[in-house]
Amino acid sequence: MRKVYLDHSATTPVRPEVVEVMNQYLTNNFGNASSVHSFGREARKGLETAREQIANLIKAQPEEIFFTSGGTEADNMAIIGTAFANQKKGKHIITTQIEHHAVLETCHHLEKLGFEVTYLPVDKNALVSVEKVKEAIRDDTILISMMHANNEVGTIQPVKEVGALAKEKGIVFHVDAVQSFGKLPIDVNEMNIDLLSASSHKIYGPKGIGCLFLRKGTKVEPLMFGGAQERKRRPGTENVPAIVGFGLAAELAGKEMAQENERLTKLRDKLIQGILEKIPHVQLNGHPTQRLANNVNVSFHYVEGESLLLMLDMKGIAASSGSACTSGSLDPSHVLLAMGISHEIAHGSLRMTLGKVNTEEDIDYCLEVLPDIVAKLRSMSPLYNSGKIEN
Amino acid sequence: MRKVYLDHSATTPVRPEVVEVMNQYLTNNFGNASSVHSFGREARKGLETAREQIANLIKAQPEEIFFTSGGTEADNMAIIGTAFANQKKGKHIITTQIEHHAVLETCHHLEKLGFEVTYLPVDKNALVSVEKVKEAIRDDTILISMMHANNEVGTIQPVKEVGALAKEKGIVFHVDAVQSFGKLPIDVNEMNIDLLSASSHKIYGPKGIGCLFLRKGTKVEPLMFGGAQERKRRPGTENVPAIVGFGLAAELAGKEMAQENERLTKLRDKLIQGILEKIPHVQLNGHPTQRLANNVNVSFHYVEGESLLLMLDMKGIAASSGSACTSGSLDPSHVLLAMGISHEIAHGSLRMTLGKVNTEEDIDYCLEVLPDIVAKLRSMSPLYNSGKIEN
Amino acid sequence: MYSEKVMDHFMNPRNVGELENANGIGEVGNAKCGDIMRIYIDVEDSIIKDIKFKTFGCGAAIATSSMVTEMVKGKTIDEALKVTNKAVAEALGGLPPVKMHCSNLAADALHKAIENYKQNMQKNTQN
Amino acid sequence: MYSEKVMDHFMNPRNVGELENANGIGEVGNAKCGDIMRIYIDVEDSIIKDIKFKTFGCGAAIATSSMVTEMVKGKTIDEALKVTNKAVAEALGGLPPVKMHCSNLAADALHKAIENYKQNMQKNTQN
Ligand SMILES: Cc1ncc(COP(=O)(O)O)c(C=O)c1O
Ligand SMILES: Cc1ncc(COP(=O)(O)O)c(C=O)c1O
Repeated sequence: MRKVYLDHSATTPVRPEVVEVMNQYLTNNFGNASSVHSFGREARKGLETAREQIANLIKAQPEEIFFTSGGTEADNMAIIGTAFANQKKGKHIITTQIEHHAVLETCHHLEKLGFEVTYLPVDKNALVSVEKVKEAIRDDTILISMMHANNEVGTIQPVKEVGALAKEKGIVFHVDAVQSFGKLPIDVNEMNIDLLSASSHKIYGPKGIGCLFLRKGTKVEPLMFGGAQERKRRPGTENVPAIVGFGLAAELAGKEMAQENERLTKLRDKLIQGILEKIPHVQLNGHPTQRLANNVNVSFHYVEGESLLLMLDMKGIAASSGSACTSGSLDPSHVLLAMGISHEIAHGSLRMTLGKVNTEEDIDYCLEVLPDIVAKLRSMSPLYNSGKIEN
Repeated sequence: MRKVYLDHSATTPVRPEVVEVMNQYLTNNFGNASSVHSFGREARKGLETAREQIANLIKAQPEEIFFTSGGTEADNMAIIGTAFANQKKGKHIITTQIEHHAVLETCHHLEKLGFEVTYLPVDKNALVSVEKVKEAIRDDTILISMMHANNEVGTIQPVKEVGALAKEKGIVFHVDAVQSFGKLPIDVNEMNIDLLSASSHKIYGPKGIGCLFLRKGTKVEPLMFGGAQERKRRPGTENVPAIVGFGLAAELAGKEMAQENERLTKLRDKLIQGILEKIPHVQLNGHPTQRLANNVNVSFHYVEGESLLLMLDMKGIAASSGSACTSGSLDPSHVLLAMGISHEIAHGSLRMTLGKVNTEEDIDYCLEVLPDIVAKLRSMSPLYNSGKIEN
Repeated sequence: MYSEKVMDHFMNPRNVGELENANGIGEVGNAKCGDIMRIYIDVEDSIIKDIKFKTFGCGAAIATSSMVTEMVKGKTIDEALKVTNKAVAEALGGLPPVKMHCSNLAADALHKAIENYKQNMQKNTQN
Repeated sequence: MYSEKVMDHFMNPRNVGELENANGIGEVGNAKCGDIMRIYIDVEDSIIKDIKFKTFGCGAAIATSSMVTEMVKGKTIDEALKVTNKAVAEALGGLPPVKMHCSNLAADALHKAIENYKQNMQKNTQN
């Protein structure tokens, strides 16, 4: 059976070049990067090269890159670290309603500890308004945390404008760039970003590694305690094979970005157009143009997302959904709800995120399979004829 | 040139079986373990198998194993998590002076937050006394954190006796088993361990992955916030390739433990005997018998550890030292100092930790090279003739 | 995630559809929560002669709906009332823990349909 | 970690040893900190005719000791006094940052030796 992986925003396969270099560091250059001997020095060299590769991609200095175990840890370190480092200045944080749980849950945690958090609303396309950010700023605001591109609907936020605002007001600006790093051009200086989270496994690098860009002079308390690694900011034996893989993945992503985005945009638009043409009662979620080149998010009315995923899976297509049923909770995606989409329609959402291996044939196959599946599920749905949730 | 790696307590190469299975999960079974589709389910299967493999090694239940980014994170999660979950019951923690920095620095951090920590002394062999633990227990003691085997001198602690004591007093018992996991038999029930930290890269598994055993019913606050992974205790996309590698490494370590320990003990004792016979003014650090099968730690009087390491390195031998100069600090190893060893002699310490690939020939080579190196450094040393630090 | 039996009932659901001449209809859940199950029964001499369902929901919701219809077709309504959500899940070889509470409601829908049938009968008798 | 030049001076240190007829000896550091450098000089007509060192310490400590002896051998003591720790590190092609403060003391030892030489001269003159 044809296998079509359309879940690249969840995770990606590791590209062959990266596997190769990782294997070298798993076996030959396996030393502890903090060791004095040749095994350690080899590892250290790989580590520092990776730091440069990653810094280059976002126009930062290598010393401003700190490796973490992934995007989640980077988000936690940025937000908790800034909160504790600045709590004497103020206890107010601004973020948005459509952040990843790694940001939202961290903010909820801080609320329990006495911090105050403003969760900004978004418009129907999931866009945050710069004006609303401005209005939310108070004298005791110490941090603005905002994602660059949304992981569910792909909407790209006005990060540069918010960065300018944050700089003007002297507020630390954190950007969760997990979905945009290696996919959109980022210049931390031009965008006035103080802290930026990235994760390797979204760009064909290994899982379990990410980084926090930490602008020189930005004060952040550490999240963990131990050895003096990462200039005392992040303890633990350095995960050199993964770091080296992340570095190469970042460099290659940067090189291929423009061309790959062009290619993916075409595929994406073909898939969106095809779905809108072939299937009735369907809507596109997220911004029509200001979106990641690889993101398609649609809602099929009258059907539920998980059953859609399962049927697609039986046809070899891997995708994801903002349906509550995929997570075992009762509420569907907080992102779709924040966009003003009803529970009913949010349940029927399908996210297809394209990647390197996808071809036009994949899209054709998907467009061939999807209408039947939607029709089958609708024929089982008690909602379909009743028109209850038509909008 | 012959290469002899004698720094297995710092880190190990990943064994071929593990590299192989990791590669499979980096490329083919690369899915996000939380995804509904077949790629996700394959990843989930690998993840849960690894959980079982690890649980088996320490006689725990799979649901009691939580994956972390390494030993450091596991230690932090155990200690900070227990402290915050129990602070209403009390704020006193007992640990020892010879713990790894991942424990010590975490305790120092808690002291800043109002917790009280007793750092128990050790005897000249680095042994903690059960009697002293008993005396240190107070009504408000909430946690005893103690390592199983010391990473520098290899001394094995009376964990079972302390476990019985902790259980009797109703105090949470955390064991940093990073150096003993897969090397010494562990039974978390028999030893009354509530929390146990382990790290994969010490047992021929990949770096960047570890776990915390968390006995059912033990209350621990999370260290990070985000997705619902690891039953809401540890967020972030699961590092499946590393976890699968860790699982296999743990299983194989368990299978080979008895035989490998026997083999290593012979090599270890040959190396120790050889050094004591061939080189004057040298002492063994750590317990003569109650020590890890792979640990040799000696001090050569009148010479400094880092230069020893560098000269060994030029001969292809990789080792480590408790000298301050290897870390860039001014004080040598806190472990050696806690054992009552003078600064001068601590500076001249050399740790050689054996592993799978080491052979008798490696030991012979080492015994051939070491005396000349020590002699050369002593000939440069202003201390050697003066006899200043003779003891 | 799902057992083979669940997947079979999900991919090849038994008794999907509506019953024109149903004398009992039961519905549980709502679209907001992501699950609606509607069960139609045609009862004759206290025996469920025919049964159909329509379900909006996840794999577990569809599979349990399908399974419950198979379990009670041809049975008396008293027997059908003894079928619990738990029994349906067991007949499917188990369900993932997260699904046990939110999507395992097919027996409830069946029971509602039987209740509805009984009410209809009462009304008929009263008229 | 260390540059090639540092490693060269570490593995093949120049001027190791003691000077029987030294007329200046300087020592810095102590064994507790892990670094002791002792420098012996033989000064004639204000010129460092011979110089030797003995060092207990890390790679940087040994390499800087060796380097400083090479830098000042044959130079006048005034020239030698102008040699700084920083200059020694630079002559070695740099040192790792953590080593700059704790193990880069060879010029200090040299200066102490020169001071000692001057004191000895004074004493000699006084007697
Ligand atoms: C926007 C965003 N932030 C944070 C994360 C967390 O990253 P990781 O899974 O590497 O911890 C993700 C992905 O899961 C994400 O999409
Ligand atoms: C005893 C002990 N605890 C904790 C650690 C930290 O483990 P990791 O490097 O995996 O974070 C180590 C090793 O570095 C160790 O030896």
